[in-house]
Amino acid sequence: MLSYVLKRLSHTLLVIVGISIVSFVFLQLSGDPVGLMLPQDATSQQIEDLRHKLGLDDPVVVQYLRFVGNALRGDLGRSLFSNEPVAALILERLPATVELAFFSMAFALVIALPIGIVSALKRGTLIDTASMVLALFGLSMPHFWLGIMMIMLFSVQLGWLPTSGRGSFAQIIMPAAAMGISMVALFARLTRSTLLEVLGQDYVRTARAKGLPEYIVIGKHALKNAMIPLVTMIGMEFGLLLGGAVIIETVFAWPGVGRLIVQAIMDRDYPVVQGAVMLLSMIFVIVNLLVDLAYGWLDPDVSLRRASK
Amino acid sequence: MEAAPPLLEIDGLSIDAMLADGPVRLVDGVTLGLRAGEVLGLVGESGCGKSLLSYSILRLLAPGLRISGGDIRLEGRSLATLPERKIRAMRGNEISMIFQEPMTALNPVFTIGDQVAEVFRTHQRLSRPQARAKAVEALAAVGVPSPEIRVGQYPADLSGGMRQRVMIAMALACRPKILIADEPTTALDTTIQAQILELMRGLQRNFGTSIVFISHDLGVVAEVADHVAVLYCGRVVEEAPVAELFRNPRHPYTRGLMGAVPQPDAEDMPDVLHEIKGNVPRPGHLPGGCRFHPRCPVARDICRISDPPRVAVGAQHHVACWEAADAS
Amino acid sequence: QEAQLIVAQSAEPVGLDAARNNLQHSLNVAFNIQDRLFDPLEDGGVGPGLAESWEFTSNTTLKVKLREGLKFHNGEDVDAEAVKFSLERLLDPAIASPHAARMQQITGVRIIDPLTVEFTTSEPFAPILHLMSIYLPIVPPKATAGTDPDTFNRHPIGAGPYVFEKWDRGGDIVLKAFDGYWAGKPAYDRLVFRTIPEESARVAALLTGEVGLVEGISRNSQDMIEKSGRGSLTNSMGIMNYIGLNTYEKPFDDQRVRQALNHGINRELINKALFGEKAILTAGPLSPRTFGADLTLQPYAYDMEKAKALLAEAGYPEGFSTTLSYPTDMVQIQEQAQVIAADLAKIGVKVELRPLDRSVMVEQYRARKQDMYVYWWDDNPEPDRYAYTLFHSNSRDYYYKNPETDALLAKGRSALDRAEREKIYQQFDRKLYEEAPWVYLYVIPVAYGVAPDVQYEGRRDGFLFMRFASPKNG
Amino acid sequence: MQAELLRVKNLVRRYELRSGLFSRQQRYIHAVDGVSFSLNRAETLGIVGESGCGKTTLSRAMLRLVEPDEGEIIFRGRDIRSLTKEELRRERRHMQIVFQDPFGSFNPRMTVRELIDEPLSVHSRDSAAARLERVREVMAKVGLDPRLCDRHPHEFSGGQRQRIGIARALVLRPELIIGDEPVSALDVSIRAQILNLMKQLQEESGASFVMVSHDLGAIRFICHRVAVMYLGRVVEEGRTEDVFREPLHPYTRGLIDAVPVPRLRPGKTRQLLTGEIPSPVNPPRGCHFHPRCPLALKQCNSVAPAFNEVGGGRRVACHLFAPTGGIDTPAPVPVEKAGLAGRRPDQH
Amino acid sequence: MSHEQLDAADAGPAYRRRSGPARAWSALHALLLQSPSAFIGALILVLIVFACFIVPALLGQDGEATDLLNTFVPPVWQEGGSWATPLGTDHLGRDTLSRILIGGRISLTVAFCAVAMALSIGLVLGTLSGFYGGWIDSVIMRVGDLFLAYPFMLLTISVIALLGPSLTNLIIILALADWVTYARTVRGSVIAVRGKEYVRAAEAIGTPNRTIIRRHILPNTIAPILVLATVRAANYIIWESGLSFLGMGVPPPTPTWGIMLAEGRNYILNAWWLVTLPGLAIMFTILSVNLLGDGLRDAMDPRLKRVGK
Ligand SMILES: Nc1ncnc2c1ncn2[C@@H]1O[C@H](COP(=O)(O)OP(=O)(O)OP(=O)(O)O)[C@@H](O)[C@H]1O
Ligand SMILES: Nc1ncnc2c1ncn2[C@@H]1O[C@H](COP(=O)(O)OP(=O)(O)OP(=O)(O)O)[C@@H](O)[C@H]1O
Ligand SMILES: [Mg+2]
Ligand SMILES: [Mg+2]
Ligand code: NI
Repeated sequence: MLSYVLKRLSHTLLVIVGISIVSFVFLQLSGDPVGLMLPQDATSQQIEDLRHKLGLDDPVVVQYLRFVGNALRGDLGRSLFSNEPVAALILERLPATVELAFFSMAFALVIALPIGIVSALKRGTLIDTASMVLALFGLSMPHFWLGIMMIMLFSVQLGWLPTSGRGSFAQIIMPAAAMGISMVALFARLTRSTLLEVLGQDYVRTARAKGLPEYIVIGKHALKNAMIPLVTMIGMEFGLLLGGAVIIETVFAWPGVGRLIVQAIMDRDYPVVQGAVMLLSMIFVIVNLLVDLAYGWLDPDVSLRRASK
Repeated sequence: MEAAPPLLEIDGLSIDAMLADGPVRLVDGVTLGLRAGEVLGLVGESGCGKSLLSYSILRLLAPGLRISGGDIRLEGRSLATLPERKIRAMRGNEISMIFQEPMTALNPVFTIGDQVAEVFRTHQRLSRPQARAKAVEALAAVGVPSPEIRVGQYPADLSGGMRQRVMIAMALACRPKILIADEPTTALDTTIQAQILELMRGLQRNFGTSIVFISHDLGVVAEVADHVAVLYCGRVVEEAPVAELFRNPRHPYTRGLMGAVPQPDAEDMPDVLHEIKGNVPRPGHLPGGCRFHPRCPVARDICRISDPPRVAVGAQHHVACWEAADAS
Repeated sequence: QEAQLIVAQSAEPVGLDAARNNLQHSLNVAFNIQDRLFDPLEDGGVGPGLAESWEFTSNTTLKVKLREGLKFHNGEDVDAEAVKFSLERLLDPAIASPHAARMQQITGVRIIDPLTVEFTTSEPFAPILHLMSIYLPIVPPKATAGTDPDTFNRHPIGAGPYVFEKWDRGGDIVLKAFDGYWAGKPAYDRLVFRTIPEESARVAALLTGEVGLVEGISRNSQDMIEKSGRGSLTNSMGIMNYIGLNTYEKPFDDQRVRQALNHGINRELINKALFGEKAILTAGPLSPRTFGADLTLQPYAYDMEKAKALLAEAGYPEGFSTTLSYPTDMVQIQEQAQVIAADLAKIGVKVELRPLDRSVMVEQYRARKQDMYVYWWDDNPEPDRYAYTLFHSNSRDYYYKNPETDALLAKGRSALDRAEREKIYQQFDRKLYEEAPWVYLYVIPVAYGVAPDVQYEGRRDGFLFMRFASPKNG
Repeated sequence: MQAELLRVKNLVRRYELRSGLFSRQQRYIHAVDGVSFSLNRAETLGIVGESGCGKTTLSRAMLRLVEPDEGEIIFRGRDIRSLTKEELRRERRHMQIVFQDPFGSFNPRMTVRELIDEPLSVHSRDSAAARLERVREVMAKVGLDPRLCDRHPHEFSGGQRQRIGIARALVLRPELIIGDEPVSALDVSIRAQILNLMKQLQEESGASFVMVSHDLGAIRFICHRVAVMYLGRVVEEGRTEDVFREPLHPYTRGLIDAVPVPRLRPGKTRQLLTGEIPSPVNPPRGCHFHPRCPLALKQCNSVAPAFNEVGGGRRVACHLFAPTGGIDTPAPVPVEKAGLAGRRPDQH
Repeated sequence: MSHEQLDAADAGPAYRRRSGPARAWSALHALLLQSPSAFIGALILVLIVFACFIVPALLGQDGEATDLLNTFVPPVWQEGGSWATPLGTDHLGRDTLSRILIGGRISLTVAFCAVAMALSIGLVLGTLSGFYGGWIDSVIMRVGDLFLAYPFMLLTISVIALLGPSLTNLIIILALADWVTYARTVRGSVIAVRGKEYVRAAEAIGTPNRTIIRRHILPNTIAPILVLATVRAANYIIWESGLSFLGMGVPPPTPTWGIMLAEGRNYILNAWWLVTLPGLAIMFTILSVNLLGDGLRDAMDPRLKRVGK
């Protein structure tokens, strides 16, 4: 197990190094931030000076190594625009992002699990079809559209919920729901299909043959096994939520990392983008590492199974 | 010579699969009886309905399958009409079951101890520690070495033979009247199989458990069973006490099966094995008349037209074959 | 009961130190915290601010007298020392103020007495008052010098009507009223700036009463707000759109082609359809609301025949193909670009639209990679502020250069006499009307939405001076 | 034409295990652990043993379908292990394999003709028509109607599929055919058909067969000689009749005794082996079999017995039968005389 | 003729070999029986494709023509509607109907091309990875991890910022962001197929690797990939709309459903049709694609077959 963890860690490290290079190269290719930092009427001398000051006239490799060296010391650089430390900028917004990701995940699961379970148990019936189609509706509505519709309905028309912002619980409901709904279909369908698969397994039959009541057969024996692929999916989606909530953040004025990064990309604010990409992908990889470790709890056979893979 | 009424009676049982293009009969009018303390062997080739028969006793048929006729009675009570709650209380308590695949029949994510203890907790309403203690006892009883350690292990940590012992321990936990063993040794190695067979025989000897023992291997059945029923395409074609059957097989299929298996310890080997020609037909594509007739070396015209009746040809020896019917 | 006003903006400020920020959203907040010597007025003139009075003692010297007894939020005195410090700080390369370039003409500042300062310029410099009324925030010397500039940018101090309280990044910026403000304590005790990037959400927040004032609402939302009865619109700020042409290259090096394009766009119809006839058509480079615009000029008439004739005359009877770049960060521009392209197609000019990300747009603009491009400037009352920047070859010669224009612009700067100055700019306006280095479009209205319980008149420069806001009916 | 077709010398195949929690050293499964035997032309060799003893690995290693780690495989006078990939590919036409699983060993998308034709199309330059002719011929030979050649394998029953497998193996007229449990997935009633067919084909074609199985009956029916494997090693080898009539190695004995005996043949004494088959990762030291052996001697848990010839072409790896034994090594005596039969495990 | 051959011959019409269109038709027929919802999905999809690709050509419209004199004309069934523009017009007077049809063409093209591209990359890399294993596998999979960990939205935005928005760029980005999904699936099924007995059999025969991949591996991995492709295609339509929302989709004036939604959102209250109708179009398309995908999955998953085989 330990060696497995070590191996996973080394992969993780490799990926992070890769990410740092890719994001660095990308931003190198994508243009010069200096023009944007200075007013429209700046002279070319001013531009040159600023480039020099920011170290943008050094060779690319030097710039990259400088970045890595600093990053290792926990210094992700400073924003070219606000001149604030990148790490602080991101960490300031991370709680909001994590909070939103967490609540949307919770929202999606609370709706998806019952749907998935019921439709697996009632496979082929009207309930099955209806709930799956319902879940699909969630999938077929673009986030921003859903978000705006929700605002129009729940805030403007009904006046139940505040339109945007972060602070109270009421404010997280709509963004979490808008984001969660698109995952409902994903989770519900996965739950359904894995549960169907699990229900066909011999050990479920064994459990029934032992005379266990149905709620234990499903709730204990079947669900724990069905959780395994679900947990992987949750890990992946959670990772995506961290970086991909830009649209929801925009619609609901949620002060998360996504918007910060998009703004930074538009501004060619190299250090912020780089730092944020590093940080987000690190979180992604770590979440997935945790998911893998969660297998240890869900599936005692995991190290064996991995070894034989 | 029918003494006490059988403990378990299967009476004209039929099972259908509900397919898109109509029902297909998989088990067709099977009648069998299991007496207290007896081992009833069921033999038949793959797909002849052995497992379905055993599942139907506990009403564990997969969705899409249903009992379309006949009845199953335990001590005179009909199981087929029992409410779900009652039948559930019976499972693992009065009737239990072991399955063919020890590798997959145990839930991989729970410990052995948990899975065995569950039976006690469900049927005897024991507390967690009590159930666990009983689980250790139950494992010890089926010859699992160092059961205190095993209870904390997961199925993956155990060998096939060990797992099958765990299954047996689980099945016997509540001292059931009837144990249904659906090919319990098929997946095991020959030397391990011999150990498990020995264990089953011990159970019957020591606890008087009645056993339905299912196998596709006539040799294995012959070793443990008192009474043997031979199935072909969802029907019982011959049924007799084990010694009688081997001495005097009356159905051509039974005779074919016996000749088709080369005996490793036989005195000498034939040059050519006795073969049953053709293939087992698929359900839904059964030939008319006697189901065996296309493969039967002694088939006659009547075999193609009409189903043979079940006739008694000796003490507790029944056959469904026109040849035997004519003879008697 | 505390009165609170929440203002929703479409983008979050980068920083809150007016000396170091250039973007409207940042300045909107900063101006409420840091006050300047003068208040910019709608006609391009200035009114008193921290300064009580001022006078040009010569062509190149300006003497300014401060109000007495004013304090900064942290208790420091607002005095000549502070003014001198503030200017020097602004010009200090270390803080890299984006406004420094605009103040280059100010060569000296001298303290005459604790409440009097004198500025000297290198040459007569007419826009100085206007520029100082916007770009020279007065800051407390001790606190500012003693703080890291970046920290100061996040926790600014000034002598403005509101005191900075806190800023949750991505969330709210909270200010509270300053008792010692020279014009008295503002009506709202608390002022909150909130960022809501999505327009529909901003409008929704106004309609539900969550916010009192919203910035950045399109024409359509304006209708919606008016119809809903749950809000009203302020007076409009203007955004002056134009199509720049690369006059160095074919086919736009020919004045007739440029004029043809000016004739080829149906501005009236666009105005009607897209802006509900609320836009102001422009004839020349100066917005009709800008000081010095020649109001006698008539906008180029929509005349397809004439356009075609001009093109034929210039040697393009079949028209030509070209590209039109525009930045994507403004929805209205996108819509106009589509309609404009459709209009030009009718006179044979096939236009390929090239929507560009803001930074790419700037880059390509600077690299002179654009044929036609849509850009805008605000409808500023002071002509020098953009005309010099956009048309004088000293500051830029990306797409147009003309010694005559250069001369006019230089003259306009140094003419301190308002009437004389006006004439110069009118001349400039007419000149470029003829030359047509741009396709002149219109000034489009950008209003603010105001909740029914808020009293606020907007400003044409769009800056949010919230001390002018007050609760209605109470 | 020399008599010997195949000689396997000291073949070893290990599988690497991912190392454990704290162990630095690499651990291996010795799936095949120094196996030697030879096979004559037109001879059938049976390899029996229980699950996991390495039968499949051995049969694949012989064809280099898994790469052996050590040892020689002399096939038709050449060491297969020294061949290049391309040479090996060409050599494959002389050696074919029939797989256990009649369901999984055919690409479900191919027709029977394509399946049987595949070896031909790879190895021969014949025209399509000539190949088709050959396909039909072989189909007829294994008892399949050549008219069914455009069907897909799923349309056939298990027994018929195994016939397709045999046809595919035969179509190139190989000199060696290896069957890895070719009948164990088949129904009892079909098994006899296939066994008969294989025996008949072997006799007709003169090819050599290696038949891997755990089914003692099938081995006894088909094979001239048999090798018994236990945990990667051959423990006994000899003529089939001899081995079955008089098993020498205690494991062979236990294996034969484990065959279920109908109750109507009482009185026969059997020696049930106790314990489980040990894990091949950590096989017992010395003789792998000693923890289960009712007759284990002192040295069995430390010294691996040599694989000795005991006369009559018979070889056994057991200290009981070491030719020039140490102090407590009994001479090779027939089993009955050694008093082995009827001993109960608890007496040991 | 022996009896067993009779059996096979009598096995029934379903087993008889067919060729060409008859086979395709019977496959469709089987699909209808196996999974009616998949059939419905396929039917709707065919209708949508027909409407989007054929109808506008017949009408000779491009959806770009503006008519400032007739803006915000409501659909024909509402007061003020006109038959000239049956579904009304937008803020620039463009015909909603033809925009929806043309937009559908673009959206479907984007989805299809992105799928085709991602699938090709994924198929090639996944096959290499799964078949050869070893360092090839490691390299490909690590690069894949990198793509997975790199936040998708950021990747998209960086690339768009770099290359500028265009139809081609959009397709490239979607493919770039998503090839890993395919590669992993392909790899998984290649490994599964590679472990199959029949691949061993081919090796034993001496079949060259290329032939093995072509003849044995690819045909048997393609089915799960097609299912995946259908589901992903639906996602791309949504993603496209999200990007359009951020102003990074296909550049105007070309209509796509995403752009129509994004533009129409500001007119929700005074011209409901501008956002509702393209929204419905998206919903139906995604619903039908998902129904088809789900149905295919069920139809191809032997575990879920109703007939225990
Ligand atoms: N859920 C099901 N739906 C349809 N047919 C089924 C189902 N389960 C089993 N069958 C069919 O019923 C027949 C009998 O199955 P059963 O499992 O009882 O056979 P068996 O005798 O136990 O065979 P084996 O020796 O392979 O276990 C088989 O032909 C099988 O295909
Ligand atoms: N690819 C592999 N990787 C690791 N270990 C393997 C592999 N293949 C086989 N083994 C191990 O090698 C040993 C021998 O396996 P092999 O399949 O040769 O046995 P076998 O005698 O054919 O067994 P069976 O009767 O179950 O088919 C077993 O312990 C098995 O677990
Ligand atoms: Mg069965
Ligand atoms: Mg094997
Ligand atoms: Ni026949």
